[in-house]
Amino acid sequence: MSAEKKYGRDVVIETIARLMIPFIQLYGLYVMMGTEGAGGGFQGGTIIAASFVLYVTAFGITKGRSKFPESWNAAFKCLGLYLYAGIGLLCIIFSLGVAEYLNYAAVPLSNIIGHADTRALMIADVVEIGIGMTVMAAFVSLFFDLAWKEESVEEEGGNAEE
Amino acid sequence: MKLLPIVALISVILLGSLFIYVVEDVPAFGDPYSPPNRYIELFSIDAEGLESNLDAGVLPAELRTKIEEIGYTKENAFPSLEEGKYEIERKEGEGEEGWDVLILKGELFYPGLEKFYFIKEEDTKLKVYRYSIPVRWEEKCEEEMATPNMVTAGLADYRGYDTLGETTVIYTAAISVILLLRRRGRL
Amino acid sequence: MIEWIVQHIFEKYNYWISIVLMLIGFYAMIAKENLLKKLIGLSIFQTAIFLFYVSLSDVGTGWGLRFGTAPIVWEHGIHEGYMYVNPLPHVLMLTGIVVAAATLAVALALVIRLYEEYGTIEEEEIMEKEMEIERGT
Amino acid sequence: MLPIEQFPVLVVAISLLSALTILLAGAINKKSCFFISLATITFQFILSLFILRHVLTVGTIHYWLGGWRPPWGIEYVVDVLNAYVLIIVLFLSLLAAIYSKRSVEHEIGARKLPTFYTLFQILVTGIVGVVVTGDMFNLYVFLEIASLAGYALIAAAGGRALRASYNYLILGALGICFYLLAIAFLYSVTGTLNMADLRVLLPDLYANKAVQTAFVFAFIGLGIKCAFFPLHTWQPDAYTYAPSAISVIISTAMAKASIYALIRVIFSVFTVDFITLFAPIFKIICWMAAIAMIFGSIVAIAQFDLKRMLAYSSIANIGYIMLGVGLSTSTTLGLTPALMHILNHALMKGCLFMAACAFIYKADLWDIRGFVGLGRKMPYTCFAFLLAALSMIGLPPSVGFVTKLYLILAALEAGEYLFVAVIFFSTLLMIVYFWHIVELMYIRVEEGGEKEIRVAEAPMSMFIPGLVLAVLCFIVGIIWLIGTPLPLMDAINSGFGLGVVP
Repeated sequence: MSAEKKYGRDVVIETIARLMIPFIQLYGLYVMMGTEGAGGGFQGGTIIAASFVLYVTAFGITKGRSKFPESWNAAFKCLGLYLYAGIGLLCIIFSLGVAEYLNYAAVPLSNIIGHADTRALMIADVVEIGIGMTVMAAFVSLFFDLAWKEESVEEEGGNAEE
Repeated sequence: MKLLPIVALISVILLGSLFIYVVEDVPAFGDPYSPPNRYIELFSIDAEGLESNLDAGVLPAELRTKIEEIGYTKENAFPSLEEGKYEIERKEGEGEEGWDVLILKGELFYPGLEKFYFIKEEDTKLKVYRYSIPVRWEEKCEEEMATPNMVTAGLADYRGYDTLGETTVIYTAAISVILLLRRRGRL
Repeated sequence: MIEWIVQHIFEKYNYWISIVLMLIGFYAMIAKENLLKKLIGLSIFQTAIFLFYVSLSDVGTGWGLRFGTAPIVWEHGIHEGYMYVNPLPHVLMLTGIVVAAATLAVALALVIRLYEEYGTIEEEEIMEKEMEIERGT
Repeated sequence: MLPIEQFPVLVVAISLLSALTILLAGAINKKSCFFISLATITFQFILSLFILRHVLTVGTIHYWLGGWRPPWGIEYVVDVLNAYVLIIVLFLSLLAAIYSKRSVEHEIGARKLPTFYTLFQILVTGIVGVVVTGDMFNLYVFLEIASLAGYALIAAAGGRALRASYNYLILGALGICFYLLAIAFLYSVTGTLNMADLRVLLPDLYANKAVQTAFVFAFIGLGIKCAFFPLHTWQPDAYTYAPSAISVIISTAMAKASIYALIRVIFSVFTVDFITLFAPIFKIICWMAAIAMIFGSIVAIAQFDLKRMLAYSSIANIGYIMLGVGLSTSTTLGLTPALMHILNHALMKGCLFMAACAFIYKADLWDIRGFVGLGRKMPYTCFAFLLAALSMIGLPPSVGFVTKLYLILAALEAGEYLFVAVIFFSTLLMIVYFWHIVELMYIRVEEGGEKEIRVAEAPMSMFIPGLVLAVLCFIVGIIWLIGTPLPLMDAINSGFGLGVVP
């Protein structure tokens, strides 16, 4: 914990970050899933990733790493794309090879709620979330990898510019 | 004297002159009827009483053969203009008087008609246009995917495959950076 | 002449702005020796292309006669004098922006590795050090 | 049962899903990565064979992704050219994957295996995506996927590969930006992104300056990606310092996919009519190709590093392909020599790179001068190298001979006797540099005991793919000479409006 002593901990910054991070993440989720307004998976995922960046700047990178460990990160990255590409493949499988890849209307749900609503549901709740998950995990992992050198733990705080 | 700045300057001048050369044919800023935004002209043909045909809802044979001649055939996966697969609708509007040719959609889950060609009368000529992508998106987006946001609809559905590629790109970047920089952990 | 200028410069100022940015970026990419400056040039170049794409989608005149608005279908209909802008370039450029960001991330990782390896990010110095290593072995 | 129309998209989608699986499986067991990748590429290769059969018997596949009709959505079009390039690309990827098993652990370290194979699979995904698509922007996206994976994989070797990869990244990104700009100009005057649609719409707009500029940008951009002569500066370093398996796949599959994209954009989007009328570029292509052939060969002679020599030889061979492209309008052979050399060069260069990397793997031998007596130490690898080198020189009935024969026929028919001389001259130069190596390997007697190199044969997984390619060099050459696939080439030519002398 020598690093934390060296850089010190600022109560104001930590409190503000603690207050802001939930709201940023909530806003990110809203942007990610709200197809009514502007937004989408990329924007939402990036906003959520930004909340992690804020966390790291406030609490230091060691703590940030423990909040979002690598194994989770890799799983998130893959899961998002699995959702997206898998839905495409499921469309072919469910329609027994009649419908095209990514033709969301072929999902069996469309027998119940209609093709258009199925598409809306798939876009808003599956595809966008898949994109959001991948983008969020990818940006967080990019930030951690670019900002942190393993050899010298002292260089905390996100010095990416060397 | 360094070589690179000179090379760069020469290429900048070359590129700049190329850009100046092309400026005359770039569509004007904010033109709502430009090819990307509205429609593109395919050809024009002498009217010769074809209007009455169009008003009656029949596509004249001249127009059909001409359209097929330039390449919009079934072999190229474009809709065919056989009898019964299209409808013609008179359109009145500001600056846009003409006929919409509505064509039966080839899509699996949404049989129905969509705007494809637009025929406009000018002097004694009939001009045939092909609608551009946003027209279809604006018109059908609500009906086909119950999503008011056209950008989201286009991103996730009409051109959803590009978006899959784009997500793969960001995934690739993350994995690349892990490969290049990470020296710990399981990966 | 004046007509040409009005027609092709004032009415297409979007094109000129993106071109000037593009050429600045292009020059930086080719001429600069510093690896990071090259990347900055690349970013400017890409962003200029995105600007050009997005400006293609506009439908407003800019003189207040007609306005473009976000392509979101509103239940009350669209306002008088407004038109939806073209959503397609926006879709394409969302892809393009992500691609640009990904390229930049990989490039930055490469620069970090190069810095670790050679202790500098000036291209000439890196080449000198490479020569030294080659002569040494 | 799945209709075969679904296969083009499955080739891409399964590859992508498998890339994700490799990462997750690799976190648990690092050995599994290779096998998943190998199984996927084998499966893709089998699918591509089905696609070729379907295209030949039934006709072009039009596939609407997401179910949206072409101008509104994205379309996959697979005709004979696509299917042909798809098989080449996947076959070479398959061999490169087999080849990678031993070399990757040696060069990159066992710890990096999962990320390496994930990126390898994504590289294959991108290349395949480029080959099957029928949409300009989709081609951009997949080209970028393949390139990004390529940059990282080249840099994975560390050391000098980093700067090579950085240069490749800057030039590659510039090329892709130019291509994007070309799409912007095309889109601004036609309002569509679909290749078939553009082909229909463009004839009225050939005089349009935006279309002409778009052609220039697309040509330069894709020319950078496939290392055509004045734009090749990234290529030698990248090929030389990349890890072995990546040298193989980038110099064969990736380069061929880029050339495919270039041919597709030149002949399918901007047709031959446009180029002959408004952009008389074929003459320039011929000259540049001729310069590339001589320049590449001469610089290759001066190299001591075998991989670098092969990289320069690649530039010369891209020159052969582009000479075929340049002569295509003035002969009845059309694109046939160029398309032939796409396959032929992939076979020969794949085999040569595999052999060169096997020498490095086994004995750290990258310098040609150290090859004395290698022919007895590593008999199989050296034999594969010998066969491919003979094929490169043009020994009948090898593939190299077939290419040269057809190019000479094309040049004679076009009345360009100078290019015949250029082909002969570059063949002479090739003999010089390949004979030098073969002489060192087999004929030169070892002098002195301490200089003797103690090496054993490379592992099975490294020399078998090379031998397969070397034998294929001759088998495919005989098949070309018999003329079985020539109707296929004629179908492609007639699709592009080539093969008829005006």
